[in-house]
Amino acid sequence: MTAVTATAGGIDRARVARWLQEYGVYVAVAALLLFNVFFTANFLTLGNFRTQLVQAAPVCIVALGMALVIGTEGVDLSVGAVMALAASLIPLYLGAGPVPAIAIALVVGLAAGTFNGFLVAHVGIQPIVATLALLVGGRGLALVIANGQLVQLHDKTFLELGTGDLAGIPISVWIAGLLSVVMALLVGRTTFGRRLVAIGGNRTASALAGLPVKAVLVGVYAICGLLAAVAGVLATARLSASDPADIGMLMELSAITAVVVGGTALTGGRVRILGTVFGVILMQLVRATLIKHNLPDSTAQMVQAAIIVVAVYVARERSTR
Amino acid sequence: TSREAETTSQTGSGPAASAAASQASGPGCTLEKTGYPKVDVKSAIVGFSQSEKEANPFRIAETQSIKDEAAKLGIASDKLLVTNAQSDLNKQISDIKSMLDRGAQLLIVAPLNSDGLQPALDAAKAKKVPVVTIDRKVTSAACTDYLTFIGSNFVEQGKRAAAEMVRVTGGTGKVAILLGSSGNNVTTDRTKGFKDELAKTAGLSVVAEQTGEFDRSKGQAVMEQLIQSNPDITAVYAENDEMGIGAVTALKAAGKNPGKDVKIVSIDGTKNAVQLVADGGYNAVVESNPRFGPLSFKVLQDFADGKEISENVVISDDQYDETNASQKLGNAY
Amino acid sequence: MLEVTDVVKEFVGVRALDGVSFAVRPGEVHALVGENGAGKSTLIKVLTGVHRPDSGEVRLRGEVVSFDRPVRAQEAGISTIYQEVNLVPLLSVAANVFLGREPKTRFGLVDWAEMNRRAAELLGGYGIDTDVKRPLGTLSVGAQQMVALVRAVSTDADVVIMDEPTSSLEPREVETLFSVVERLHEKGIAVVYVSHRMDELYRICDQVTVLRDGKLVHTGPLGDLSRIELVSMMLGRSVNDIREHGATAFGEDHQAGREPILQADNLSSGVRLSDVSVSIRPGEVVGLAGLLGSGRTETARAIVGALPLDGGTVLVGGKALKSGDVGAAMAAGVNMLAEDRKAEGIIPNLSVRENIVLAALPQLSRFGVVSRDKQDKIVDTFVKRLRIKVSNPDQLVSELSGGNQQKVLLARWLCTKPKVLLLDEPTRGIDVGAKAEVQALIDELAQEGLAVLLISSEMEELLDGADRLVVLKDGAVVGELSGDDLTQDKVLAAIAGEAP
Amino acid sequence: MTAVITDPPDTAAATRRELMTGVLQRQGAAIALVIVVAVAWFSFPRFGSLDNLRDLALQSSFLAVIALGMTFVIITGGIDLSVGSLYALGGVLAAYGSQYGFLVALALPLAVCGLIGFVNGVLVARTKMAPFIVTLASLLFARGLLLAITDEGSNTYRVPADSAFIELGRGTIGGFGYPVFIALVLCVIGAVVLRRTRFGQSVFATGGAEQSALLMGLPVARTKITVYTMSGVLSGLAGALTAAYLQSGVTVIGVGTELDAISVVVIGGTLLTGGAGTVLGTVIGVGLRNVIQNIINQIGTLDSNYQSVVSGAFLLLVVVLQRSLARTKPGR
Ligand SMILES: Nc1ncnc2c1ncn2[C@@H]1O[C@H](COP(=O)(O)OP(=O)(O)OP(=O)(O)O)[C@@H](O)[C@H]1O
Ligand SMILES: Nc1ncnc2c1ncn2[C@@H]1O[C@H](COP(=O)(O)OP(=O)(O)OP(=O)(O)O)[C@@H](O)[C@H]1O
Ligand SMILES: [Mg+2]
Ligand SMILES: [Mg+2]
Repeated sequence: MTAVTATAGGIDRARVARWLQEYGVYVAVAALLLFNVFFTANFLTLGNFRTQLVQAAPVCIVALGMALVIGTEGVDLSVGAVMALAASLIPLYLGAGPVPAIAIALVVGLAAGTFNGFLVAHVGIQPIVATLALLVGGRGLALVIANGQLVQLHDKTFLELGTGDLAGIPISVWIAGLLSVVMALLVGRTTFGRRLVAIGGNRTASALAGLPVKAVLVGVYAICGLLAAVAGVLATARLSASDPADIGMLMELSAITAVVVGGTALTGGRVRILGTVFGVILMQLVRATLIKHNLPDSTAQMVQAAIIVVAVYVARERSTR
Repeated sequence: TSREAETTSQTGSGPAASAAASQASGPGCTLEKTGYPKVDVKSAIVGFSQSEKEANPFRIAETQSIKDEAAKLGIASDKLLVTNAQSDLNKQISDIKSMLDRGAQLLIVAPLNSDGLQPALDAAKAKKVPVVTIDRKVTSAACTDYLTFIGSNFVEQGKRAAAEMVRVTGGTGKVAILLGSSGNNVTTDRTKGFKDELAKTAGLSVVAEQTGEFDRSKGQAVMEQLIQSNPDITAVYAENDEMGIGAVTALKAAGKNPGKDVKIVSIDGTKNAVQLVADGGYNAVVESNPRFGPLSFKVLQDFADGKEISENVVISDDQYDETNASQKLGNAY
Repeated sequence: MLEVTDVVKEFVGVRALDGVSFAVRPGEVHALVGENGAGKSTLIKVLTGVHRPDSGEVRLRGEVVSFDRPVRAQEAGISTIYQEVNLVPLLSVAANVFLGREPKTRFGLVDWAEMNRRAAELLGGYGIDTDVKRPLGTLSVGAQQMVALVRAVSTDADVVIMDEPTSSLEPREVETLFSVVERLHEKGIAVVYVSHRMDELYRICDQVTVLRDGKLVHTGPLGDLSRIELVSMMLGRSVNDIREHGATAFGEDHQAGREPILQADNLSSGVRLSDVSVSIRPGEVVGLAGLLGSGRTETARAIVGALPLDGGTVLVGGKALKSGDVGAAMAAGVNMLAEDRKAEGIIPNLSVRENIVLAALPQLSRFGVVSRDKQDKIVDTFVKRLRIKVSNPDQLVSELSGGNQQKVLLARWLCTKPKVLLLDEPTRGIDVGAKAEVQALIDELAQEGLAVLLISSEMEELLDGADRLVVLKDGAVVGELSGDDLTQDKVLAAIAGEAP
Repeated sequence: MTAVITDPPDTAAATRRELMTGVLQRQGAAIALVIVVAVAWFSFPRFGSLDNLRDLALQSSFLAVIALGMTFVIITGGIDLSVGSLYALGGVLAAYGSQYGFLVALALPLAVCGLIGFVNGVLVARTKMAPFIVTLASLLFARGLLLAITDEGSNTYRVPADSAFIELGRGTIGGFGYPVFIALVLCVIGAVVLRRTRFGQSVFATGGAEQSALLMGLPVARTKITVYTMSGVLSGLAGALTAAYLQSGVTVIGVGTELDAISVVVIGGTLLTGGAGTVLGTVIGVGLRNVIQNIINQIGTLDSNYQSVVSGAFLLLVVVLQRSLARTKPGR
């Protein structure tokens, strides 16, 4: 009898845990929003939400690509460097107009991603190491291209990307939202997406099932590079300057954190796009809350550490014993 | 170059003159006292250890100034050794040691940090090589561990920024501080100087201080947050120009009028910031002068000539405000 | 010796054990049988502290025990060979045998020389003559299984549990294993033995416990039960129903086409394959026979392009396949069911639906977008046709039992409408019921004109199922048998090197 | 009993070949090191000078101590991103502790960093959270703690000039600093522990096949907790040595050190997936990295921005080289 009740209790707890694992990040975002509504001055203003979304947009775009890579059991440490590369190219070609400049930045991002993918898929190097090389060298290259200089940008059309609105919503937020939808469809509905997840789940089996493993991997890293370049372009437009020395600094860690906090495990085989978006929003709100309450850097870093641990603890894959 | 000439010529004449007179402080140091050999600067092997990548205007101008002055003095390019520590303290130590190995007879060092260079200084001392530290003072002993420090007084810069702040705000308002990187003593000094000076004016209070890591985009992001939660901020003190410019972008986006509704004062003197002052979107910039070339070599020459070298050689820091920004734009780096 | 009473173990959604009691006495060889998913492995994991039971007790020598980790069970004298080979591939054979109880020198350091010597001696005692310093992963699955066996019995255990130890062993190794069990029996050690192979059970076990759907169905002396009674208990069907089936579910010979659809000529790859040639006609089942490590798996992998070739060609319908390209082989209609279901077959994190349609995705999509309707239709068809037991197609494939996972994999290949199917151990580790179904299915497919290459370690299955046998030894073809030559003696003679 | 399983003669040959390529791969870094050193020796007269070698050894010793801990962590299939922060924290704590004497200066950083490492280990081993993310959190945490201790970084603790602790960082034997010998001794101990103890074997087993190790009764959780604690302690120790060497608890060190440590471990042939690796490889990796740095310095004219391009390219080169050596392995 006691045994039975114990079982029932156990199942209930398991169910709660499962539910939290699935929806934890949404709960956390909601909780943090509530906290801010009550304890943060001037939180409930349109301008504030706008700020949070605008700041989150580039991270979100990078995190989308990162989520795909993590889904294949990989990781891409070079995203920040790719952002810097993209940024360094903008001023060189802005003279020819914003479209060619952006196009070149994106092509280079795509190429950098493809290179990573090639190293991972064809040469067979561990993703961390393969992308570490570009993390170390990429920013240096960007600085070489830019001559180490920050360049102020004045092209109105280009800057519009960073400051402009469309139907009352900032353009960068539109782009991030649109890309999120595209990625969700890509993962959920396309051959490519399903293959990606299968490869992350069991690479040997996928290869034996005739899936084009290498091509898919290259594709995934290429998309990640491309998205990093998009983020680089948007961040540059928002800053109204090309700043290869600092743009995207530590972006890889922010993006990975967001993806993992959003419930995508680093072990691959699963991609949660909505979770990732909320992971980004959660971390953005955490940062905003810490700044708005004027906490010193030391406390802020320790609080962030604690939040990451708790969020990931809740979202972790459980083993049944 | 013309720019250096300008700087040198302005020493002691601009509005900054009083604060930036390169007066001797502390007992002097002489060749005799140290027992170092006399070295002819023009034919010596000179080593310059830069601390960070040349990826911002200050560092670029600083390295360039050393190189230019060496060229001007006719020092052969293979006799000027230049290293860059890439923000790695251990690397700076081995950089310095390796330049000593390679026969450097005179050293100019831009320390990455005030503390921690002792092993490198000891190595120089062992080889009787005088070390001039520039832009950042180290905590070791002058004349024994190193020859002298040439640079700005960061606390003083903070104070001057505060004085400017009082001037441009008329002595009332709420100030937000954009701090530099945590753990960096430039940040510490500029904050201390600013706060100490500001405390003398009752009408001004600091309502927020958050780190922008000396980075434009971080400064912008932090400012965006602050302006939302504290819409009554009327002034911003940024510990470098980059963060100040980031703040300008943030304020504009929030519908504020930087330079008018919200006053901005920062430290550095980069072209972009001074241009903003000239355009009226920014209130004042306290210069942190990176052109150490002429002074460094002059000090080394004086030392070789047996003259007395003071412990601190303060480089003159200029100041830009609405009255002089447009004329002095060429002077910004 | 070791007993459990009324254990219940529930996983999310499944009750794997439902009030099961089980006891094994010293010196007894106790068979634990049941269909796939009956709960045998789960029971063993409960006994050895891998899983904690939701309720119920485990007793060892009469005392209630609660192992919170496998190591506790080991310390208490329970030694286990788990179902999947559980060793460390990158470590050497010797290190694997002694992992956790390495011999030490005077200074407390691991004594490698002694360890290698003792490992070689131990393995040699069981007839395994291999370089104990080579990484375990370079051994074949069967050899690894033998190493696991040696490791398990070389500890001084009172209870030895073996979960399907023979599923990847060759006849000769099985004999070795039996002699080991015999020795344990004589020493008064209790043995729990899980297997789907009836012959084995009747040869070595005295007691039997039958599980079905997580419930205890029967326990008692094995001798009291006839095979058919035992099978009927496992399946929960009447004895008569079973009688209608034979030993295997294969039917008569097939009507094969004239021209071979698949022709593999002189395949060579390193030291593993030399000049292997195989051809299969539509509607024909060709068996690959040979001892463990004879290169059967390699042959199949070479054909499908999963093994880089040094030489040789594969023709499908007269056209040469690009070597080393699984995709190309698939496009030409050649598919392989891999022998290691877990490592090379299922994608554990995906649902049954997605596992089934994985290989056929391009056919089910337009412009790269997958059509849900077409997917559903296919999945539905195959779940019905292969009688895959799932609660719904969105269930994770990893939650299925072995047999059902195997059917999912078969479905994956069938929905690409293949011309040639290479089946590497398709019935390994699946229960009698599922096995018969798979065998019947193979028959049916051949009837429909599919060319099948069948690799199996069970002689019976090969002799009954195949129309023609190619015999391999050390990576080379040593004989081909068909028609009346398809007898066990002839196959063994071929392997032994006597002309068939 | 007749042999049931024998390696066929040609398979034995294949095994030998596999072993050879294994050796080659592991030695890939060593070969690269020899080549690089030879080139440097002949191209730059100052490279071989005793002073330069002493400095090279000293600079390498700090990273070697950190990378030693990282080697163990990576062999268990984990990763430790917190080492850079712990390194800095260790230095600050040592400098702080030095006012209370030698023992405190040494014990404080080891204890605190060890504790953070221990927490890393517990979280990784007991909650199944990914090591990457756990140690990323402690990277932040340790930095935060460091800032809290130093009053947001404005306060640099200095080691009193008369403290015996300074000797630890600055004393020399034959011109080579104490840290060099400490690092050497630790690496030798580390190598013995890894190869010749049960703990070492369970480190390999944990990384090679965790589930199997568990079922074989190895203390997997304890092994993990131990390696992360070790990594923490060693990072703290490296920090303490650095503090003794620099005579102060510098707050700005250790940024990005985790990536350095990971890359030298990987260059040394340790598999990031776990299950295989050597301490010697790591030591070689550290040597390789620092010799390259040294060469860049010897050239002297390289634009600072190019330096990181060269470092990145070099990392890539070594890894690709290693990979292609591993490729010659038959099959797979
Ligand atoms: N870790 C797990 N999580 C969820 N379900 C599980 C788990 N392990 C086993 N099951 C389920 O428990 C049931 C019993 O599985 P078990 O492995 O014990 O069967 P078995 O009798 O050993 O079968 P087989 O002959 O295929 O090995 C099955 O339905 C299986 O899907
Ligand atoms: N990774 C490897 N490295 C070197 N040799 C290997 C490797 N894997 C297998 N071999 C060898 O290749 C030969 C063929 O092995 P294979 O597994 O194909 O045999 P098989 O007949 O399919 O046996 P099984 O019954 O295990 O399926 C054997 O001698 C085996 O030892
Ligand atoms: Mg089982
Ligand atoms: Mg096989």
